[in-house]
Amino acid sequence: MEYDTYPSCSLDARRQAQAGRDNIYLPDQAIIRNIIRENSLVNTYELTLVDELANHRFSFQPGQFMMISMPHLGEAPISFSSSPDGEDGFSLTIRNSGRLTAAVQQLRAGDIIGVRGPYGRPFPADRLEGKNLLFVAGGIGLAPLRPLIEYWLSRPDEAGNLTMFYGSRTPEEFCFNRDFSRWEQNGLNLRLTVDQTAEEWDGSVGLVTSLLDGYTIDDETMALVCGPGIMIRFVFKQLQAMGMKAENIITTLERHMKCGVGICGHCHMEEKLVCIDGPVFTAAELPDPDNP
Amino acid sequence: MAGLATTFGSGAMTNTINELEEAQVILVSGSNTTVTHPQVARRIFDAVDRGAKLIVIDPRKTKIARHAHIHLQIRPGTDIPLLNAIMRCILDENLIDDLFIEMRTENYLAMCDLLLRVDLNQAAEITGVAADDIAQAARMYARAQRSTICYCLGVTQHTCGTANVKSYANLAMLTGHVEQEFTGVDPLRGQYNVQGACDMGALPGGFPGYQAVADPENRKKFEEAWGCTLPENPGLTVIEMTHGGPDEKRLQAMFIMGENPMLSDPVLDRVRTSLQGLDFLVVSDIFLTETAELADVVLPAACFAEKTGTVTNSERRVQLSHKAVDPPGEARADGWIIQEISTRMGYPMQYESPREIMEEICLLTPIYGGIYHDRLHASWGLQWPCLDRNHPGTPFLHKYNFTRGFGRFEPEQHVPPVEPADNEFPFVLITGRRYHQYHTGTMTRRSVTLTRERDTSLLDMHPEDAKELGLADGCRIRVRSRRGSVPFTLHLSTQMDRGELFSDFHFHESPTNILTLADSDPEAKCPEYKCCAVAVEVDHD
Amino acid sequence: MPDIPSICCYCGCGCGLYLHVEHGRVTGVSPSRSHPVSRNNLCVKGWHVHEYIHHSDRLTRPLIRQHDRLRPASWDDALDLIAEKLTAVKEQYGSDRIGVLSSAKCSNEENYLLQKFTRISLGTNNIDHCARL
Amino acid sequence: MIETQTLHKDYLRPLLRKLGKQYRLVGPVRNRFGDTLYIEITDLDRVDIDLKHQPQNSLKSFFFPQTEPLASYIVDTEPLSPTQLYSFHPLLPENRPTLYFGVRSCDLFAVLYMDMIFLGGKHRDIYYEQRRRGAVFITLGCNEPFANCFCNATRNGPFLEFGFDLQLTDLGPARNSYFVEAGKANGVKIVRKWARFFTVSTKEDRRFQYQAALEARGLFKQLVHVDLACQELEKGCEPEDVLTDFSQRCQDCGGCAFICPTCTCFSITDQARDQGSGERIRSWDGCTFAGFTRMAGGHNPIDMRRHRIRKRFFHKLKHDVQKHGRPSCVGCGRCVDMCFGGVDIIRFINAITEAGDLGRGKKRGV
Repeated sequence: MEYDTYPSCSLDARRQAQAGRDNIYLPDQAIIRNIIRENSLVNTYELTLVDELANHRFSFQPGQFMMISMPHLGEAPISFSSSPDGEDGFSLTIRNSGRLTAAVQQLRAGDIIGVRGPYGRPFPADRLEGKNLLFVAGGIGLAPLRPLIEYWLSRPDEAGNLTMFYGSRTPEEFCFNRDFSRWEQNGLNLRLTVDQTAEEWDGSVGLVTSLLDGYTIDDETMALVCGPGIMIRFVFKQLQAMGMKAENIITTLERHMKCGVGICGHCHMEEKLVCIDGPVFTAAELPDPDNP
Repeated sequence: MAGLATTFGSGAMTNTINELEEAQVILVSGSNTTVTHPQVARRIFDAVDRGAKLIVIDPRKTKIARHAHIHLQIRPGTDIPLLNAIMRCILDENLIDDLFIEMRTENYLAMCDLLLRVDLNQAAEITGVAADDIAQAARMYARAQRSTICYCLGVTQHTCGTANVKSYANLAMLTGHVEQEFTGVDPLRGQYNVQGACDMGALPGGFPGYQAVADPENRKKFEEAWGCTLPENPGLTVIEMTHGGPDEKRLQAMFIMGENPMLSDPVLDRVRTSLQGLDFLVVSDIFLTETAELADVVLPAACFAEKTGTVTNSERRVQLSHKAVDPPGEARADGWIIQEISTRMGYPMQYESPREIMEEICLLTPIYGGIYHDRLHASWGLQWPCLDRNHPGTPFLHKYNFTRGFGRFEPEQHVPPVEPADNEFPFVLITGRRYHQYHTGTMTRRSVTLTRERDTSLLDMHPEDAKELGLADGCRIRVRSRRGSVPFTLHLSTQMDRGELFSDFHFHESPTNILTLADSDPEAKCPEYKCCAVAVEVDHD
Repeated sequence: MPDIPSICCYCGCGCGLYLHVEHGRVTGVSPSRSHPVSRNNLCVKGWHVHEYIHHSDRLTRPLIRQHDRLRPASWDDALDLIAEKLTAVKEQYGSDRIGVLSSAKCSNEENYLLQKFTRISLGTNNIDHCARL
Repeated sequence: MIETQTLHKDYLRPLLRKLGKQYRLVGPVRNRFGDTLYIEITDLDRVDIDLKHQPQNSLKSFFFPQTEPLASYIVDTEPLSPTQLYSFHPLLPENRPTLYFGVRSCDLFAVLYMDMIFLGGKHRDIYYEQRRRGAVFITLGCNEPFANCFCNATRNGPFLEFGFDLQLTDLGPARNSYFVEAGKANGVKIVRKWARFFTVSTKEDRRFQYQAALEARGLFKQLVHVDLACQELEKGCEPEDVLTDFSQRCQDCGGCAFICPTCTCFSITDQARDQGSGERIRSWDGCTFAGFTRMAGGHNPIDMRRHRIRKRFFHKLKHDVQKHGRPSCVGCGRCVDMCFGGVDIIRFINAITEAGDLGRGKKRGV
């Protein structure tokens, strides 16, 4: 009988391996090498696949995501936050926002989580090459942009000017602030802003859109925007008002997903599926926000 | 249900659910039909689409009320003055059914006497409904040939619940809107087999088929059939059992089968003390409920899909439900458990199958006289009364005459709620169900999809009230009454009237029934769930 | 295995439905078209009625309280203990000191048996259920 | 050239008995309550095969059950090696070659749609594949459409041109036989292998078959202009009024998605069996549920009921037209009479086409 009712029943090993490889719903195991605390709600997890061969073959592109799973708690899609050039594994930056991610926060280095992927359409590297890149991020929205920043900073000859405007609620809540000085040294023009001022803060205060005012847009500029939905909407509006073409503004979306591979239907957005047609979209591809 | 029993002689729905479709006017009272009885709401929508008129009496602007032609948004607990005013209008405009009153009812003069003393303006003031709307509703209801009343626990769960029900019965009799197909008075029963549990005599005062224990004839009949002597003094009701309390200790031991009074009964603190005060508590259930956690012995029971048996729905339809799978582990059906205990206590019960039990029920219960399992095997049920094997069942009751002979008018006066809002407790709390959850959530909270849809207890409040208190949608609040306090998440809803709150009782994290009143109706012993005074404050925990 | 006709276990409408059984598990439900109430549809609760049946929280063994904790026991032990304790209360305090709550979630047959048991074996009319709640 | 044969009605049962030895049989059966359902037939002699009424379920649950375990998993709290810590073991369904007979055109077409969803993308769903592989379909054209059908408007019935292994057409009481068309190799194989039951069709049979097909087109009780509605939606029509009305009537039961033969959305949940093990379970889901799109933090990009209903109808009539070239509604009409509040696709389509007509006349949008 081919139906295996209980895990104790042993399946033919070869068939199990076969089924496992074809089976899009079952995760691989990844071991947590290191955990970096970004702020009170956000951690970055450095992961390696337990299977060495799989780990060796593993690669991803900026903008893609993984489905992570925890025992009894199901799955959630999480964007890559490390450089795609990384040798050993990848990083996921996870915010505590539900039962699954709360459980992830309890993990320690050496623990195992389930991962499957990479999934999704990445940032269009060919369209970004040689362009001036304007990154606009809010809060944990920096995470999916970080692989892109690392990627282009390490290829200075292929990239144009890199600028980033990054906003956060408070100075403590900036993610990846350990990277800021290295990025700036490598040529990133970085401007930070916070919503609420604090004592040791001497940077600007206000919404990230206010930083855009001084920036000049030309045809060679591509904008990469990620953050809370409302921020994305306002940045889009302002960039387009400043003369930027909708197809040059790129963002990455977050949706409730179950399969990650375009079957389950949860992430339908008009005729598109965020998991396979996205999560990276240009502003031109996004539907009218009033009719999601 | 006592109300209908006194006026009509039977406390069950007079019609079938399908008959609602053919009604010309449907009066829905105290029922959030779309949430609690979706199938009934479906018939109402269908009827309205076909041109029927819909009158809704409810303090909340529920979904069904939004579809009503007339929504009488009364203050909680003011059904009687409203109905008396409606009946007065009917009387004034001479829309009464003289012939019906003459032929089929009694005590009309007393009713008339009361109605003639009703002051319409005063009624409008008490109920908070404009006198014009009342008159319009009265005309609409009385002028139609086929008008049906549906009511639910919003009517009965008051200290004057029985009187409320009697008033609806009065209204139906005054206009002759009973005793026919498509018109009647339909109490909607809230649970799986609540009708059947009543029918089967799980009541302190009645043997199966509403045969009163107090009647020596009935006792004799059952004593002969069962071969024993039976107690004659009437027993205690739920609230009397669960509210025993330490000083007036009434019970030493309890056997609870598939109930969760630790979440469903009012004034939970008292329930806890009385259950903890018992020497011995047995609970048989499918999950470890809040009540089972207090038990001395917990028995694992089988759920509906794991046993065969009949259940009776709201429209008196007795249906056979089949066993589909085996119970998990060592769990056994409640029927087996009872037989085992009874045998061990010296009264052997050895039934081969539910079929055999049903045959005994048929023998002893006239209204179930012809409801044998084999008749139910190939049909979706028979509606009682079904007197013998050849009886086709009874879709609508009281044809030719009322079950009790004549329908009896029972004039009723306004009984104000026990605990009106005051300065300290300025809000009136109404409790009820949410769509995705059911009762104490024992089953629905274990269903992944239903839990995903709703897994927190919300407190509905009018946005203006929230604004005055400085509360925002979704914030954590604490609701306090004279009996205790409970945390909730605030939900702003225009369904509510100013000064009124609504919440559910599905969630053990927010045990709403800590707040509610134990005061119950003197006849039906239905607690006043729909009306208690509370205050709201921000939860700082 | 064919579909098993059953009745929805939630509200009093009493919708007729079919339970789909595969490998000893209820895997789904579908409403009956000919049923006078369900008429080919169920509400959201009815459509998910199968989801709790095989939940891991289901009680699978009798439990007896020992030293303030509920511990698994055999059926014989549990039933004997119940019979013994109820008989003791009955003899020591009288029948009317025992109360029984029946259930609107159990079948007619079970309700009938429970009231019969209460009236005969326990000798009291202290039986009620949640109709009023 | 597709071979055509006729099958005398008396021979249908003997043919099925022979085929039943080779295949698991699934067909429409009328049960003792008077409901007609597609069920697995284990004993041909004990069931009442019903080819007169529309089966109330579709074939969806045979390929994509309402709940289905995908895998079991083990969580070892004291692991011997890290790989044992959290591992999954697939629970594949059996692959049982199944003959589906008496299948209506709409239901077969829905299966073809599901094939595209589960097997047509970059990633294949092996659970679906396992159930789908080796399925043979003998369809039955509808001489008389049922109360709410409109498959002529969605262009996948009442008779099919492709997709079936064998298609039967009832030639009426006078001839008492079925006209048989073989559409695929399996169908040809059946006809060849059991040739003794079949007769080569005559010109006369062919004429009767055309007549049945022509008559059936005239017997539809519902007049629904699906193509016009699709055009209107393609042009950007947003039927606000009807959606507002629907949102006040929808009672959130999800029945429309569950009964729909082409609604394939599902949810995956991990359900604990005990502390150390559990199952990954897939179950049907519906886009009309608020929880369908709600994200972990509580934010819901589609939080208004109006938008959820819009999504459901637009998916069927607009987005799938854009993606796959045809609407994914197959016109079976099952969602029409089952809805609690009259939120049905026929009303939706009619509202759009009526408004469209109005617009064409008066140059005004919806």
